[in-house]
Amino acid sequence: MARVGVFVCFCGANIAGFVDVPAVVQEAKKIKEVKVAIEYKYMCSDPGQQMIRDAIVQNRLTSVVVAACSPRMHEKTFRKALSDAGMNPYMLEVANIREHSSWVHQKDKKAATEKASDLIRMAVAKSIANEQLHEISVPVTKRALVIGGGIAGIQAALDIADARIPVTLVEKSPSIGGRMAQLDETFPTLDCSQCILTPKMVDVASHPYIELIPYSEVIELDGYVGNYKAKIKKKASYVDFSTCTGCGTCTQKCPVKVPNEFNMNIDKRKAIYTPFPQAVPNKPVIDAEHCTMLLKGKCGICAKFCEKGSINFKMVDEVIEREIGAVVIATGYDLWDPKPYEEYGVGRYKDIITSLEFERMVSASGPTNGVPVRPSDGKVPKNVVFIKCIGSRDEAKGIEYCSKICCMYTAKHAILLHHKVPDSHAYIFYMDIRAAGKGYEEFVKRAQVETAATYLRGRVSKIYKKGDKLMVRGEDAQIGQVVEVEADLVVLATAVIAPKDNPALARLLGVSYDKYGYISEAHPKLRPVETAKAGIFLAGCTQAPKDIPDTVAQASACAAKVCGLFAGDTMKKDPMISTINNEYCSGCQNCIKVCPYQAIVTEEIPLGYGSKEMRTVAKINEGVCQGCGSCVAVCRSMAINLAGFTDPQIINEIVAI
Amino acid sequence: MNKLTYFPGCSAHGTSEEFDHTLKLVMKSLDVQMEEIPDWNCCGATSAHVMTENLALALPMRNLVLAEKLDNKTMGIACASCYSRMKGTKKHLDENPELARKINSTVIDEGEYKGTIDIKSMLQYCYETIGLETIKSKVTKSLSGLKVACYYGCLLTRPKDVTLFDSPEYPMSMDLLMEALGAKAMEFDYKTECCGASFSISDTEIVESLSGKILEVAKESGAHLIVVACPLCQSNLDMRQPDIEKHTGRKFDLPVMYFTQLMALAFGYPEKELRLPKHIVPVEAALKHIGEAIPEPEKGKKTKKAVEAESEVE
Amino acid sequence: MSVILMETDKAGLQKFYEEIIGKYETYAPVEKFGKYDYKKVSKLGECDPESPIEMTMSVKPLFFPKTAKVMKFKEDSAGTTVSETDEDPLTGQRVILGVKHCDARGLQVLDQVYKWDYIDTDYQKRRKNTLIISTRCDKAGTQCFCTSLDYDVENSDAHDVRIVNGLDGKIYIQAVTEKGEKLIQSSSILHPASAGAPEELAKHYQSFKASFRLNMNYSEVNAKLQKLFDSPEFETVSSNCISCNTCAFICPTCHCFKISDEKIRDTGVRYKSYDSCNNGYFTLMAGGHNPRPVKYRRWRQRALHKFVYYKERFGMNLCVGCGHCAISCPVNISIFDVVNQVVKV
Amino acid sequence: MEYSKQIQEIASKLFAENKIDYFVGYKQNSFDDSQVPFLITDPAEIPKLVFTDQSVFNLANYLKPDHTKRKRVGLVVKGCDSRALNLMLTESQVKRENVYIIGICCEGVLNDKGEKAQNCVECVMPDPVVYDEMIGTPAGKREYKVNVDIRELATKTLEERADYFESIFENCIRCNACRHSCPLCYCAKCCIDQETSTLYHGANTSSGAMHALMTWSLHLAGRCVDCRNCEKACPSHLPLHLLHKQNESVIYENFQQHLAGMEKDDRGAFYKYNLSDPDDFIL
Amino acid sequence: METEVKEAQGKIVSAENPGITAPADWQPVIMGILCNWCSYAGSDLTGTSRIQYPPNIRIIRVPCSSRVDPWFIIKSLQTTADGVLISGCHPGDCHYIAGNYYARRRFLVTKKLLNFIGYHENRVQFSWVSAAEGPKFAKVVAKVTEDIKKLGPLHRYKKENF
Repeated sequence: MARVGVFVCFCGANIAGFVDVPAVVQEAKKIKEVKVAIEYKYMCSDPGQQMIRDAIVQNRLTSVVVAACSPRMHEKTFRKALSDAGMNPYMLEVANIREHSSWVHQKDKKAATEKASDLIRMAVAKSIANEQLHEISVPVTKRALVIGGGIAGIQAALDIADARIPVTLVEKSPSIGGRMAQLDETFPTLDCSQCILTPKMVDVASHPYIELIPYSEVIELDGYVGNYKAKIKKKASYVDFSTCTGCGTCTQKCPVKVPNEFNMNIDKRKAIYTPFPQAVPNKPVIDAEHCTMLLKGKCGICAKFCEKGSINFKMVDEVIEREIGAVVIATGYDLWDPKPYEEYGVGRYKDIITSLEFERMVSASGPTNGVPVRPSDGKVPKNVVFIKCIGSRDEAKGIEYCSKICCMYTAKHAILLHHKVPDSHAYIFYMDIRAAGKGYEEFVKRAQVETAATYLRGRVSKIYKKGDKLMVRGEDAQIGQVVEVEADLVVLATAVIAPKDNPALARLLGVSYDKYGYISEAHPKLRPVETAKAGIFLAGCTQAPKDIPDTVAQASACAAKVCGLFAGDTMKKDPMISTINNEYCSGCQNCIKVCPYQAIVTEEIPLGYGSKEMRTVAKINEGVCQGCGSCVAVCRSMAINLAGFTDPQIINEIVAI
Repeated sequence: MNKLTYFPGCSAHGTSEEFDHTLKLVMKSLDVQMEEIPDWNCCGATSAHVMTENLALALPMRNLVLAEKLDNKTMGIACASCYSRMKGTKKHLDENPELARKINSTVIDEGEYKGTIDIKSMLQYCYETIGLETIKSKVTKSLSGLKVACYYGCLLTRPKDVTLFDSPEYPMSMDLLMEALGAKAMEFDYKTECCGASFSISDTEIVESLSGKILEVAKESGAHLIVVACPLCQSNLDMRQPDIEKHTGRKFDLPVMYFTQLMALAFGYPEKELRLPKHIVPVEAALKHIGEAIPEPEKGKKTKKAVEAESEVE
Repeated sequence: MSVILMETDKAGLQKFYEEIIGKYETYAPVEKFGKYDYKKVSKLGECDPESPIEMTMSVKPLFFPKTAKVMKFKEDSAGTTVSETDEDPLTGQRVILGVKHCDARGLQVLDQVYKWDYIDTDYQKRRKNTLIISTRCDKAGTQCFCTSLDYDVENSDAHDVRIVNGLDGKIYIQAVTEKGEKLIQSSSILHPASAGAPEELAKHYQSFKASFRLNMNYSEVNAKLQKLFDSPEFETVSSNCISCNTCAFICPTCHCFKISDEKIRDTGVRYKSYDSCNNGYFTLMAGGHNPRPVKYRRWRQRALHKFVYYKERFGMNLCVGCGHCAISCPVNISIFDVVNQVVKV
Repeated sequence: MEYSKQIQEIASKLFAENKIDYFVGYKQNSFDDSQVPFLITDPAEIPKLVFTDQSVFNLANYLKPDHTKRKRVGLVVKGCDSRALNLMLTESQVKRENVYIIGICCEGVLNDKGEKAQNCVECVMPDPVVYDEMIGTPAGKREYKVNVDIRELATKTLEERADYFESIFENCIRCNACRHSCPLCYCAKCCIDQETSTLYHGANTSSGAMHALMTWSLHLAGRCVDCRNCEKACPSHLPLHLLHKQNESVIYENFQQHLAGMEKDDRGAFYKYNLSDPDDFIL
Repeated sequence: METEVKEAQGKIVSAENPGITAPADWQPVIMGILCNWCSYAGSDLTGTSRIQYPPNIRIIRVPCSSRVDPWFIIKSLQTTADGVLISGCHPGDCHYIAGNYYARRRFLVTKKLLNFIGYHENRVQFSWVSAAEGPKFAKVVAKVTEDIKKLGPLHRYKKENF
């Protein structure tokens, strides 16, 4: 037999001013289940809460209705009060008579009062159907999986590991380092990328809490926050890392030459190779697509010269499993292919290159030992034209968004060009200069003043060949005229785009991604490092174009999130989630189809009491369910109910008015 | 025997008569029967659509309605400008059936617009429908030795989603067509730049600067002559060439020919059929190059194959 | 039992009906959605007392409605207070026309259970204040087998008055009870039957009896069934039953019901509505145990209840052979076939 | 349409190869030319199997566990029946390997007046959409037309419609035959009979019937295949198809012309969505 | 189909069914079912910004519009309510990713079906109200209340007033 207590709040004059509270209390007293109805000036105040606690004890209440402000305001406060009085906090119902009555019907006290007591009657009726709920605690596996070994992944892994939480770092290429390893110097400080990155790479390799799995990919992830199970495919490297010393003999001896993707195919690498000298781990792998031994079964020179005999052509891909609690996605970015810019003769003229190619050229460790040259004839260029927004901010040919970093690195390139080729001159065609950031604007100024780069505001309409020069024809919007620059080399600042396999990854992780293929954050402002799927976070350019400082910051933020998640041995979770009565479940599995969180799975139960025959029914995964109730409404057999919003509760409300 | 509904456009009966004529010859030997639309009217050209939109739609629409009456699948259009107007209009009407019905009912008495006919420029028709193989097979007099710069103009391939033909910025169809005739198509960056179009009359200076540029780059490419597929381009590049030379002080003497003229030539029609006298810049000199041997490109740039070879064992 | 025999002709019968409809609150078969149901009528045109057997639902709802209020209740600080419903089971006297003999017999059978341990006053009131005029069918329907059961159709006293269309074109009206007697004597249209009437009736009954497709030896079936509780045959006969409950709901003698409350705000009503033993969870208990989880057990219950148990307890067969169930059954299962097949094996 | 022979052959083959435990077909009624569903476990019964334009009932109903206890079943289906079966497969009520489907290319069945049934006249898919063996020659998908009764009712005034439907709900005796005869009403315990709703809708009042039938039709919205088992089962002869056809037409014109059970693994219209679904009715 | 409301001797005449009348001062009851994250928050905002609206609506909180089972609507119309307003997040804003898209489908079919069996289309209305749209919520409630006043009290299938 339900025993309900009703506590009506004046909220100063906020409620009492427009609702006849005593009358409301009298009305409440008329309800059968109501054993006590009290009014007070401020229910949320300590004495107010004390009244509630006392009333609960004295009247042996089974549920409590507080008529006051919106539940979104003080529900938690009053739940606390209930549990302090030894009552299940979820036996509370709040009648919102302030936002929904006194404040919105200030001209009609009678109506406001009636409505208030109706709202209370509804709340009472609902509370009668309330069930005792208990916070769900989900155990967590304290290991994080970081996908991608670029600066974002490295930073996240290090920060998490420093908190003594084991990390598995998965990198698909043979070495970590990512795009940043390809860079020469970094804006706005012009400190050498390698110098600041490689120490971190070494830390990763040597960190006791980090398990580095290079040359591998995540192929499967099931489970839910705190309890994921990941399958990781280690691609066959044909080199036994445990014995290999990384002496490099094999690489020297290997006769097969392949375009070197690390150097943007400007020069060649071998078929057995380490991507770059400072690679971590510094062990070679065999590129199966080009190794003649693997292709034609001839050669095998590397194996002959390897003293350790670490080379094993029989090696195959292996799949390893890891149990993890959280995932950080840090897959970085790709560059847009400028082919559609046919009017520039992209693809026809060798001396039109992309920024990253230029970056490699000016890199001290690069293919041209730090000197930019013309691919066509190897001459050092004097006049270099940089064109920004190639693909960025271009609905017609590329994508709508701004790639964020091009303004800065182009300025950097102008400066670097000046350093490497003092008598050169840089022309920069731009739409806008977007240099928001610490020291950025100054940096651009530096490019304009110190290196006297010519900034031309306007688009380039045409590039055509004149002798061995490239004629760059564009508009200088500031003087409103067509200008032509005779260039030795043209550098295109191509757009930053999401890695092409992001969508596939997103699907297998069960997170959402936007139309460009970037992984979507849970909330653009308030939850920028989380995905909609609990326990999966994102760092760096996998979310959107970012520069290094932002990327590192976000990576550390991820680490903080992960540590927070792992703070206790179990995670606490709101119990207002779906529950299944499998006696009624007919196993049509439509709930599974509509669940946005894949929170519903199937299980086999006996057909009848003690029967050997089994039947399939749905089963809620408490860890994942967020309590939206979609499944409840589509469950025709009413086998599913949403704790806190069950059918009886809502129907009671409906008929109580 | 292919059948083709033919829309010549006003210039074909005037300034570009040689285009029209050679086109007919070529089509005959390619075994295509051209049916000219009876009682066709002006496409509206550049003037209509700066006046009122509906008029700019109504004029081509009437032609389309007439064209649909001669039941051929395709309509071929000689003039690039007419082509652009017609195809643009068709797209617009197909996207706005309501508007189509309105215009149709109010101003067009020739019948109902169905939107069934497929519109192609003559270049497109030769390249896509007839095909280079067929054309090669008809060549009796190869144009080898002749270096040409193929100039498409701004309308044949643009806007991309209207024309749906070739690349909007660096098309190759005409180049390939010329190669098929034996001529050598030079690398020519200005093949789709604007020639100044109808400023030809109103503001010749613009034409001179724009067309001048085109001629300059064409000369740069080493071509003997420029090949075009648009009457207006032809007249701008050809007719204005003397003035341009006067102002820039550079000598180009680059004849400007229609691709159909060269096709006719290659198909073995006598030169007099080409109506050469209509050209301002004399053509004969250029045509003399036919038969010359072309020296191989000096330092032979590596072909794709060579690059692959490198990645193999040395 | 008094027997007064009157006669008239077609036109006379119509007049007789009109007279009754004019005098009393009258119910008669009325067509709706192509199917007959006993409804209140104000003139003869609305109804068809001669309605064909195949289409009729039984007369049961007029005495045991498909749903009825049992009580009202109010809940407030004083607790729960229960009160009588305001609806009157029946206003004054009423007459029902065109009842079939089997339906009338059905009521007789129902009476037993309603005056057994608990007396259902509403039902009794409805019975007492109703006068039943039944029409003897001229020929049997495809599913009828009333003549082969434990009651004498010809001399049944389940109705007050019965009407027989004599083969000689005359229409005989026979009062079976005092109520009936009063009614037909008060009528001006009818005149006493001629001497030959009884023979006419007998003849008519003979032709009627001869028209039956289904006949069985009741006493034998009843005797055998008593020992056949465990017969596997029940499984086969019920194999294509879809447990749809139709048979029970339209049966003139099925009388199972369920109780349900409907409450708004603080007041509510308790209802009593039809239920059926074919229903899968009819016997589902609170603990989750269900003695009749599969349909053959439910069918066994139905068959034995109709043909054995009720007879044992009340001396009347619960099935009156009207065949409604077989007609309405979506898969045409006839209880006649069921019992006969079971006893055959 | 007379396929009795073929069906008998297939049935005996299946029993011979021990592919099935049950065979579900039709048998002739003893007293008239109508037919009834016929469940066989014993091959000796096979000669009784028939199939003509009198084979009306949707046999997919017998795949509910209560009838065939999840055993291996051989089943005869017409176009509409196969769509229902398709949905049962999608909603994993039947294991595909447990049912051997004999699909009939249906030429339409007769109603009790002996003319072609309305749903057959309007049928969109007379051929089986899922089958192991097909009998007859496929006629192909037909154009969807809004049901005549719906079109007619739409012309009535709101009040006329209201009165009409009230009379329907009044004449409902809530025997639930509609539900039990529907192959897609396979729930372990129907929501209508659960406490949550009986507490308010147990009685056989017109409002109770309205609640029951409305809920029922909404649960079948985007799933009903218009086999009209419910209508045939209804002892009050209520035009139950109206509710379903109404939903069907709304769903068809608003949700990418969705028709229930047409494709394999095609879920009911309420279990998927499209970003471009109509929004105009929302304030 | 819809006849305008007549003010016959101080009585409201139902536009839905002229047979039904009510006293001029009759006030409808409107059942409002709001999703917690957008519309309920929006209605709170209406309160905090003191925007006034008619007092006829009684609000029920559910986590998401996809939680709303059509038979809540039928139930309300059969028992206490003269009209129903259901409100959720704008398409794309659903706190639970896609709940409101499923809800939208159910709502359309339910609305049409109710109208088909004789309920006026204004009896049941839906709206998207975001947490920021306090003023919109007030407008919506005012509109719905106005519509339902026109229709007069709901009589069909009502559980009798005991």
